[in-house]
Amino acid sequence: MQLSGTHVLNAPVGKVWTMLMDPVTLARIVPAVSSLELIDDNQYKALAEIKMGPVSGSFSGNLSLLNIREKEGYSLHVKQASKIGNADALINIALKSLDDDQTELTFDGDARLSGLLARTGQRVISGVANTLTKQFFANFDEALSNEMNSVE
Amino acid sequence: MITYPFEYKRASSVAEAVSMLAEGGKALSGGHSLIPSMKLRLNMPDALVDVGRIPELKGISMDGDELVIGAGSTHADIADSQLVKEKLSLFAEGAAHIGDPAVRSRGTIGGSLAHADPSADWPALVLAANATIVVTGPNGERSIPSTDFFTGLFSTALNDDELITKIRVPVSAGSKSTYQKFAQPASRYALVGCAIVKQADGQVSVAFSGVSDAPFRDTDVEKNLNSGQEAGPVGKGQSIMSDNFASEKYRVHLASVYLQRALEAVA
Amino acid sequence: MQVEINVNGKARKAEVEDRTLLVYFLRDTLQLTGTHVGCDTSSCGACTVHLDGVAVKSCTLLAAQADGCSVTTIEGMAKDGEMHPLQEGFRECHGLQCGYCTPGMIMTAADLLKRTPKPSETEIRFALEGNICRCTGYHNIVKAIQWAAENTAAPMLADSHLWTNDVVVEKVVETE
Amino acid sequence: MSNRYIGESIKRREDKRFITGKGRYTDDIVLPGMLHAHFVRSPYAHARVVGIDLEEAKAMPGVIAIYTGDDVAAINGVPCGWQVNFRNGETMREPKHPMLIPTGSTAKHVGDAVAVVIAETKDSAIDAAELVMVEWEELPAVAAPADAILPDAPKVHEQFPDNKAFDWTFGNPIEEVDAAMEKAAHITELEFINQRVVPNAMEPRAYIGSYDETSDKYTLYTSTQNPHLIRLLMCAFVLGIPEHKVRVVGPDVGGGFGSKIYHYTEEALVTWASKQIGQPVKWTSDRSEAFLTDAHGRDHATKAEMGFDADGNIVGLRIKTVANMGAYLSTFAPAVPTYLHGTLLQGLYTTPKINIDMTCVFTHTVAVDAYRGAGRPEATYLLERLMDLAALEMGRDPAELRFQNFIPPFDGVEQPGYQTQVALQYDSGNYEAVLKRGLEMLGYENFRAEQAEAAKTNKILGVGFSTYVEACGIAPSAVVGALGARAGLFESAQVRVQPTGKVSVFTGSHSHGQGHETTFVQVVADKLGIPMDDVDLVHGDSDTIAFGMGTYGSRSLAVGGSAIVKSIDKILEKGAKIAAHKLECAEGDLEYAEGKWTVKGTDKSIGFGDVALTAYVPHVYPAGLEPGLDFSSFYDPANFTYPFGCHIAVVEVDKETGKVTLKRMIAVDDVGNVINPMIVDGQIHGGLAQGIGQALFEGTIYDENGQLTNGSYMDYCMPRADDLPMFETDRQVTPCPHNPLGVKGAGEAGAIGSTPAVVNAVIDALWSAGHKPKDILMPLTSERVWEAMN
Repeated sequence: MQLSGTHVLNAPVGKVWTMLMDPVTLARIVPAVSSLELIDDNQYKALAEIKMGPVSGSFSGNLSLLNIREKEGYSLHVKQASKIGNADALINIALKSLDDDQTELTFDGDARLSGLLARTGQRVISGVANTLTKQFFANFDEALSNEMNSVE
Repeated sequence: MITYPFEYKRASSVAEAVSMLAEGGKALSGGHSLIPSMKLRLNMPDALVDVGRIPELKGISMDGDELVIGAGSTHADIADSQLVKEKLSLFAEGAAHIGDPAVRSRGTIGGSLAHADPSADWPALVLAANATIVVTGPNGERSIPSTDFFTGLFSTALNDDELITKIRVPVSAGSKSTYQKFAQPASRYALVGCAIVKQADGQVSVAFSGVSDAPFRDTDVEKNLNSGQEAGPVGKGQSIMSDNFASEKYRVHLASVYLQRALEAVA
Repeated sequence: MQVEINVNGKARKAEVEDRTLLVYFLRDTLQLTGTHVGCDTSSCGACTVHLDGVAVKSCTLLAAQADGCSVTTIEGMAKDGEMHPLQEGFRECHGLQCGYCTPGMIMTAADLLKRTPKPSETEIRFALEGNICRCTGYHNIVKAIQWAAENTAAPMLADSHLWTNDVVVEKVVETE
Repeated sequence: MSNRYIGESIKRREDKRFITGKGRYTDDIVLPGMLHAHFVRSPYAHARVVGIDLEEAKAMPGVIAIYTGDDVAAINGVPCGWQVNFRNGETMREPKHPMLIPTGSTAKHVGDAVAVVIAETKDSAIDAAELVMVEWEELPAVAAPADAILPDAPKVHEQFPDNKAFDWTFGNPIEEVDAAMEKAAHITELEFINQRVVPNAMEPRAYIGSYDETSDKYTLYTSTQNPHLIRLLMCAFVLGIPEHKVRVVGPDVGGGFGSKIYHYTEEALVTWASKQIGQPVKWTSDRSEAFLTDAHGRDHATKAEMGFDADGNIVGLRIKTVANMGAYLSTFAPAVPTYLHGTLLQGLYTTPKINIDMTCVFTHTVAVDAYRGAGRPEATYLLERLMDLAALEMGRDPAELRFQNFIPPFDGVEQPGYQTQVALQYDSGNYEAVLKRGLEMLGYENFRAEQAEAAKTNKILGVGFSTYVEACGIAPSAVVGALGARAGLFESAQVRVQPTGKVSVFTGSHSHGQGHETTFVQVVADKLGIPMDDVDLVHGDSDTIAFGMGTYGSRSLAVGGSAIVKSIDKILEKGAKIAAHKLECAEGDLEYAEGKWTVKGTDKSIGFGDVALTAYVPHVYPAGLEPGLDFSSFYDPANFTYPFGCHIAVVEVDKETGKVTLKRMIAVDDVGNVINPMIVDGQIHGGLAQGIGQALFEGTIYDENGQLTNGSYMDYCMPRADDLPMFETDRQVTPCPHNPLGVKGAGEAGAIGSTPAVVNAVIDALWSAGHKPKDILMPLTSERVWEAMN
């Protein structure tokens, strides 16, 4: 499953970077992850409840940050297992400061599915990818605006 | 194949169904989307509320200028209805293209809309027809315009504790309509489904299934056509699906071809 | 839960799990093994039976949903030792080979002939959209259905009671 | 001898039970105390079992036992029945396919089993299997055969780093073929994939193992095409139990198409487990598992070149193919791309020089083995695609080009059989005649004009031709033995005449849709001159039938039927002795007809029933003759049989969408003598649908991780009634000269000729509209056809 997207976030790159490095925020914005628990440097135990139409399931696995480049980006490796199948996603996230208040976030990666998900989900897989992408950015925007509001 | 265990409850009225849904679980109508996914264990509700025998959900009638279809009407009920054929042939034509005969005999319009499969046929039909989805929840009844109903992949404006009770569709004299479908050869879902309603004054509404994460009205195409222009590109701004049977590029092409075929059919 | 389903003219009561599918109620509980399971996705039609006289896929229906209804399976298609015209047609035209899809095919075809007593080839093929056969290439199945349509008076086909053990159960909507 | 039944379309005797719901398939059988098995399978194409936690699963209600690879390590893997060595003589690599993958080892395809849960109900077995926690270490995987031989390809078996099972070459020496090709005026070159398809018998595989302690005897009910072969393989190679302690029953079987020939791990496991637990154990596959675990078919990546001289005569054929074996070698797998494929590359043509270079590789996919046609469809696809493409390239008429290159007619009696460049000697053939008849049915003259008109519209037309020859009646044991078969491929039959003259026939050929209960009885009744009602056929039970090699390779009537005829001959020979004694004449004075022996030129006769009674009440009886009238025979064929035919497809292509509609499918087949035309036509129809299915609809889609992404009928496209036209069939009869019935076999023909005909038709349509693709990847989905035009 190919995952890619670009989105302009209304925040300076420093702010976006801080949020990306914060496990609480990360858990809130990464679809298919609902909680993160630090187990090692940049490695987390990840849990999720996913519900997408006919598919629902609880996933557990881990999330790790690799290739960390301060304010430039990192690679996000999410491995999730469930009864209906497993997912293994490696996503490269890159930040580009547009101006003092805007940051462009680009990601590009691939999620490998196995089990029932791979076998029976083909028909809607691109829709799922699109939906996850949209969710990711919407979550980020929401987290940002929450953050801004709390600052105000 | 067997589903996970769940509790089966049968509701005899809308009120009872809504109160049962408030305790959790999913509504079971024809079950032709829900049960297959539960058998594959992709879905595991704790309870199913069978709404299949609620008399209020049945029946097709006219109410003023609106055709009112009970949400529990099966695809076959609608395909075979003399009233639907007369007043809104689009729905009869579209319903006849869903699944296979056994699916049409059990699957319901309400169940299909609630499931909101991006490749199902009903969503494009209700969108093009400007239908209103009437739902009942703990706080009573509300009406959702079809254009607000589909919110994403398998996602709708329907809350978990609400039940679709009927679909109201405006019917206007002199309108023409069609549903043109290119079926995925294995599942027979729409790779592209294009529904068009053309009013007597020539204004068209155009909706697609199968093309994007969610069914949609193509407002750009409508704007172009309604101002006498060529249709222009289909699915602008939509995230186009791709799968083993149709890449993004091919899907968009098919959508354009099927739009043209639909326009010819209502010319 | 307890269900009571009239199967092939006989009232059958049984305790089933809530999740029991109608096809397993028929096969495992009642040992009516003529109804088959060929897929997991409601695609193949091997499990087709009649529910209150209408063809349905019994793998996509809970036994609970059939509670109080009437079900006809392939075992109920012959009456008093006399074959249903479709059963005759399938034999006459070699409409079956391994026989696995056959009960579902016959049940689907019976539904078609009730609605459309003299179907065209196209109508027959369209009606079989939900039934997969791997043996016959469908050629002789189409001919078998045409044979049944040609060799039976339309009213006979339309009124399944003349041929099957279909029992019309007054559908009672349960109140309190 | 009278002839009342042979050649008649007798309605099938087996139908009554199927149309009334009384067929009895394995999953319909319920034994007292029967338990249910469900397998825990690998979700990955390649992954190491790091650990298995059974605790939660074992605690589930209803669970009786859970076995893992460590519990069954002592059981051998399922064996391969055919050995093909490397061209340099190195022995074929035969990795063990364990019953269950033990901890520390790797699963090698999605669906490879790691544990089995046995519980009181199927539901509780499924529920508990989900709680078996397997810790996996996912490893890189390879699924496509051409990728498997790349230098950095993930290894399927560590000990075979090149992923090769074996390589093989066949035909004329490559130097001779190269030399011939160098002189060619035109070479048609085609690279293509003969894609992997799933047999998809409608009845999923099902097994019940049952052990009886008092007799120390096992019974296995199995959805199989050959009960005796399963018994042989399971006893001798897997479980190591004596054959007389095992009864294998193949009850009604819902289609096979090859996929139920093989011995599968689940068969041995339920049998073994029934003894461990002391109760019968049933396993029934669901469709999803079937996609992952049934042996698949085809899967070749090929580069083929056919050379022609300036006049259009074929001068050489050069082929390089990589064939996918899957992760393990299934029962007959090595034979399929080699001796069932390479030997058919002569086709119907006089090609003087032929060479094939074959590399058979392991991949992280389920095993590939014989699927309807097995090797012959791949050979025919290759040849017939080349012929139509060559015609397009050279501006020749495809039918004319074939006529020019056909082997001239030979009957195998007056004229000798035809010796090919690739080992086989065809028995009899008349190839021009079937193509001529096909062209007549098509109305070829008018078609080209119609096509030219259509080319101006959005609905273009194309015609595709395919003429084929196949090798059936498998097989002469000595020949296949020399080629690596580890079994004989004869057949056995017993004809038991009861004292009242009624006849029970026991055949080793299993029937699972082919109609043996009718055709075999037609033969027996005719040969004995008695009513069909007096004859019954028994098959599918190793305890009642002496031996059998099963049903595949269009062999049942040619081999199994011939064994029956041999027994009948013995019956009649002995009967004549009894009759002569009773009629007080010499045997030579008797003739047998209409169910009685008559003294020639007199009206003195004795009926078959009287002779039978005499044989069992031998009061007045020839001295020294044994009582009874019951004979067994084994028949080992002298040669393969060689059916042939011509298939023609007409398609319409929607230029805007690429959608292909099959408008006509014409098939003229010569399967030798025909016992029951209705059944033969039915076999042809079914084969056509499968061949068309491969051309237009079917094919597995593996992603780069070896995941099968279309493992259900929602995504794997099976041909349906509204995808197909009525078939137009005709027949020619060139009897087989070397078996007593003169039959050649009809089971696979339809699937062999039709695939290239359909693809050729689509290519032809596109060329008619100015597009000139050489190939479109099968299945020809709308998008692929549209791409070829844009």
